[in-house]
Amino acid sequence: MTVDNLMNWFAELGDFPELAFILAVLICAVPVFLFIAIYALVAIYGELKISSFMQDKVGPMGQGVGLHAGKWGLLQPVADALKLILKEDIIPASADKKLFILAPFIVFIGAFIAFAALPFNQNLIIADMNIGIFYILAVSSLGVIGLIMAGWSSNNKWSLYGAMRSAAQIVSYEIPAALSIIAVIMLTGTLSMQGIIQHQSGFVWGILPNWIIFQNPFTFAAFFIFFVSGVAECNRTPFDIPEAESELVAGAFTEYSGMRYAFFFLSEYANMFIVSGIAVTAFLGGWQSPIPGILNSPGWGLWWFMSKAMFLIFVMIWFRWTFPRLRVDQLMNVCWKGFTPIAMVNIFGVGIWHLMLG
Amino acid sequence: MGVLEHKFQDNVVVASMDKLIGWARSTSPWFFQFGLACCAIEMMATAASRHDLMRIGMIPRSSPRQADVMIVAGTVTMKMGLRVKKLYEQMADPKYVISMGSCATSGGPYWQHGYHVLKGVDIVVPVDVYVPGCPPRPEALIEGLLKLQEKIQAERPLTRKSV
Amino acid sequence: MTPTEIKETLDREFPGSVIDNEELAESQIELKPDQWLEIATYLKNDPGLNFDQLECVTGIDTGEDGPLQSRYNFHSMEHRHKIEVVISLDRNNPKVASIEQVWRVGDWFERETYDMFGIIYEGHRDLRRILCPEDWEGWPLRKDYEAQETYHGIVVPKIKEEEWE
Amino acid sequence: MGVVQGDQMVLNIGPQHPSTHGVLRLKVWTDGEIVSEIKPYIGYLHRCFEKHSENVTYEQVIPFTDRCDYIASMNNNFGYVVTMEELMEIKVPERVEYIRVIMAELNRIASHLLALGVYGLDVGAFTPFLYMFRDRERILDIFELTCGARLLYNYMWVGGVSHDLPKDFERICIGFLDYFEPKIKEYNDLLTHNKIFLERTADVGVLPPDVAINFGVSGPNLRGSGVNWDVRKDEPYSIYDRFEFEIPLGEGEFGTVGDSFDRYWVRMCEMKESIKIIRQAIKDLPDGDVFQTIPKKIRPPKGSIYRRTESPRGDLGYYIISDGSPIPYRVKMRSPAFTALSSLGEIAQGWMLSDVIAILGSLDIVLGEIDR
Repeated sequence: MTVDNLMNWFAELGDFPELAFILAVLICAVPVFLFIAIYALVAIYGELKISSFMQDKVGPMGQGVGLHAGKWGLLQPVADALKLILKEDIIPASADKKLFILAPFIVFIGAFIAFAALPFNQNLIIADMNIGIFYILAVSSLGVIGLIMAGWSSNNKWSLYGAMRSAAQIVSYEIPAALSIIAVIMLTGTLSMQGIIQHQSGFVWGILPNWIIFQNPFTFAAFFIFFVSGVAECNRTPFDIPEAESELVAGAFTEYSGMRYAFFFLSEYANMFIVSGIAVTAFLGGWQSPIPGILNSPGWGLWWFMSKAMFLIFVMIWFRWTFPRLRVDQLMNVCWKGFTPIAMVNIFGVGIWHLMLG
Repeated sequence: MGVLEHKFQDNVVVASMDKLIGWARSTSPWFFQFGLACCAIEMMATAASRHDLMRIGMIPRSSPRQADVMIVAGTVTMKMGLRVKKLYEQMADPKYVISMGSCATSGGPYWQHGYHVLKGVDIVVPVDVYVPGCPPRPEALIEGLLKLQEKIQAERPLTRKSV
Repeated sequence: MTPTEIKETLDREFPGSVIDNEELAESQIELKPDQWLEIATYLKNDPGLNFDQLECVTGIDTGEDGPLQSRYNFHSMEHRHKIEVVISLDRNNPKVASIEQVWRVGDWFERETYDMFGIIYEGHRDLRRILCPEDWEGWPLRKDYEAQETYHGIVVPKIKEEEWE
Repeated sequence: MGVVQGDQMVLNIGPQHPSTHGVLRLKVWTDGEIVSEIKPYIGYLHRCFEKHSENVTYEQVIPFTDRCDYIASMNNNFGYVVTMEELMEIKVPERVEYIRVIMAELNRIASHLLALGVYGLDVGAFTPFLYMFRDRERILDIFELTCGARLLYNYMWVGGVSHDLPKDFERICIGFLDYFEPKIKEYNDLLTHNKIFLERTADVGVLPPDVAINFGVSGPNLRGSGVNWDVRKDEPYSIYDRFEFEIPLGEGEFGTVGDSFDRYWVRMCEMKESIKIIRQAIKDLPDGDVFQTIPKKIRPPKGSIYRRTESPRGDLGYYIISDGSPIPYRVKMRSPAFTALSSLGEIAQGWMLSDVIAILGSLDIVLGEIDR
C-alpha cells in the first residue's frame, strides 16, 4: 500500500517518475532497516535473557565496571553491536577477497527484501503484491548463495564444511515449507498476504477464530511442518549444523570478524522474523484478533501481528536451548522421508476435506 | 579502526568518543575458549550457572576471529606454546590476554623440573592481566576480568599519544 | 595360577629364557629379550594363561651403568591372575621385539617408553615420540638427561642441581 | 551402485577445538563427511609428572597426582596413597578409610557429572551441561568445607588425611544426597530420553568387548561394552568389600551393546551406585584420630609395587619403585584415559564427522592424565 500511495502522492506534486520511484523506495526501505536493527537488538537481548533463565543463570545484568550494560543488561546488545563495528576487519590473505566481502551482504539482502511483503497490519505493508507469499519464499532462498560464498571464499576447511551443510539443509527444507504453503493457498485462493489474512476472519466451529490452523486437521499439521522447516531454514537448533559450535568451530562464519560477523548475526535474526511472519500470516491469522469482531482496529492489528511473531520467535529460542543437534544425514532423512511426504498428504487432505465439508 | 587510531588532538569531542568506544569494548568482551588444563575446569565453572560470566557480558566464542579476550587457562607446554602464538595472531584487534593460574603466569608447580613446560605464557604472548592461583577460584577469575574491563575503559584509542 | 607355576610353565615351554634374579619380587619374572615375541604370543593365546589384558609397560633406568629395563604387567580377565615380566636391555643399544601386534594397547605404551627412554621396539609399525614434540632431543626420563638449551627459540631453563633437602 | 571415491581431505581437529576436552589434536582423513582414518596426536599437555616425581619427596608427589586427572583428584590421591601404604605396610585407622571412601565416591559423582554434561555439549544440548554443573558446585562446596580447595585437594596423605571432617559433615552430606537423587531423574527426562539424543548416540561408536580388552580400555568404557570388571569389586582395596553396590553394565537398550549410549548410561547408573555407597559409609562412620598413622619421615623399604584402583575413568595404576631414600626412584602412572583414547582410532573409523565428536565425548578423556 504505502509504495502505491507514495507514488500517487508524488505524481500529484510534479512529473518526475524515476525520482519518485527512487524516493518512494527509499522512504520505505529506511524504516524497515531501522525496524530490523531494533528488532534484532531486542531479539538478541531476549535470547540472552531467556537462555539464561532457562539455565538457572542471571544473564547480562550489567554488573561490570562503570556504567556497563545498563540496569538489567539492557544495553548489552548495543554494546555488542558497537564493539563488533569497531573491531579490526580481518580478510584472510588466502581468501577470495571479493566474494568474502560480498557474502554477508547477500545473506542480509536475502532477508531484508523479504520484509517488503510482510503485512504488519491492515494498511501497513510496503508492497501488497498479488504474489506476496510466493515472492517471500523465492527471495528468502537468496541467503543460501551468501552462505556458500562465505564458506567457499574464506578458504578454511571448517567454513567449507559449514557452507556445504547449510546449502544442503536450506535448499532441501524449502520443499516442505513450500508444500505446506500450497495447502494454505488452496483454502484462501489468493497469494497476496492481505488476501490470505482477510480470508481468515470470522468464526469456525462456533467459538474458534477462523484461522487456517483451526480450519481442518491437515492445515494444523501443515503449520507444524512449516514452522519446523522454517527453523531449519534459519539454521537454528536442532538443525544448527552449519554453525555447529561443538563440531565445526563456527561453521561458515569461522573466518569472519567484526562488522561482517555482525551482519551474519543480524540476518539470522531477520530470517527468524520472516519465518515467524509467514507462519503468522498463513496460519495464525496475521493481524486478526483472536476474538473476531472486537479489537480489530489497525493499531490493534499491529499489536496482534507483532505478539504472534514474537511468540513464535520465543519458541525458536526455546528450541535452541533444549534440543541436541541432529546429524546431517538424519536431518536429510527427516526432511525427505518425513516432512515432504506428510506435506504432500496434507495437500490432498485439505482438498478432500474442503470438498466433503464445503 | 586502524586508520583512526591515535590521530586526533585531545579535546572534549574526542574524549567522549574514547569513553564511548571504551564502554562498548569493556561491556562485551567475548572470551576465547582456550582451556588447557585444570584452570579450564574452573573457567567452565565460572561460565556456568553459579558464577555466571554472562553477568559481565562475556560470551564464550570458539573461533579466534570473533573473540576479544584470550583466557590462557592452564599449563602452556613447549609444543602448545607455538600454537598459542599462532592463535593470538589470528585474533582481531583490539585483543587482550588474561593469563589464568600460576601455570600460565610462570610455569606454576612445574617450574623446576618441567623440561617441557613453558615458564609463563608472556614469553610468547603479551599478557594484560595475570590471575594468580592454582587453580584460581571463580571469584578470582571474575576479579581479573573486571580489572581487564577497567583497563579497557581507561584506554584512549583515538587521542594522539603525547609524544 | 600362582606366579611360580607360571614361571615353571614358561621355563618348560621356552627353556633357557627365564633368568632367576633374587632382588625381583615373587610375582616378577626376568626374561631374555631374544625370544620375547614368541613368549608374548604364547602368554596371550595359551588357554591356561590367557593374559588378554596388558595393564602397563614401564621403562626403568637402573642407574648410571646399569641396563634399561622394560617391565610389562599382564592380567587375565578369565583366570584373574597377574604376572610381571622384566626384560633388561643394555644401555647404548636398547632393542626389544614389539608386542604391538599382540596387544593393540602396546602401540601407545611402547611409543611412550620409546619417547621417554629411547628403548627401540623392533616391528612397531609407527614408532614415533608420543608426548614430547617430534624434534625433541634426548630421552627425558633417563637419569643422565640434560634438558636442551632452547626449543624453537624458547629458552628451556636449567634444572637446579643442589640437593633438595 | 559403486562408491564414489573422492580424494581425501585432511582435517585437523586441532589442539584448540571447542570439544576436544582440552588440548588434543585429531588428524582426520575424511571423504566428504565419512571419516576414513583418525590419528590422535597428544602431548600438548605433557607436564613431566614422572620427572617431577623423581626429584621431589613422597609427600610432595601428592599435589602432582592431583593435577594429573584434575577432574577426579580425590581418586588420584586415593590410588597413589593406597599403593604407598601397601608398599610401606601401613594400616590406617577405620575412620580414615571411611572418610576416603566418602570423598572418592563424591568425587566420582562430580567427575561423572562433568563428563555427562560435556557429552551433552558435544552432541549439541547446552542446557544439561549447566544443570549438571550447578549440582557439581554443591559437591565442590562439600570438598571446600573439608579441605579448603575446590578442584585440587591434596587431601589424602600417605597414612591418613590432611583434615578431619568438619563438625556437622554428616548432615550436610546427607542433605546433598537427598537433594541430588531426584536431580538424576531430571537429567534423564531432559537428555537421556530425548529422541534426538538417542538418535545421535545409540549404535554410534560400538566398542566390542574383545577389542576393548585388547585396547586395555577400562572403567565405564569397558563396562559399557558389557565386560563385568570393576577394580573395587575384583581387586578390592581399602574397605570397598564392606559395601554392597552393583556394577552397572551396558545392555544395549537402544542399540547394540557397547555403543556411546551405553557408556553414557553406565556413568549415569554409577552415580546412583556411588550415592548408595556414600549413604552406607556415612551411616557407620566411626570416630577416631585421623593423624596418628601419618609417618613423620616417609622412607619406604627398597622394592617396587604396581597397584590399580578404580578412578571414574577406569583402572588408574601406580608403579612405584623405591630405593630406600625419601625421594621415589621411579613413579609411573598408568592412566585409563590414555588407553581409551588409543582405541578411538579403531572405533571412530567409518563414522561421520559429527559422530567422531560424539564418540570422543562418550570416552570421557582428560588430557592432563593422558599426557601426564
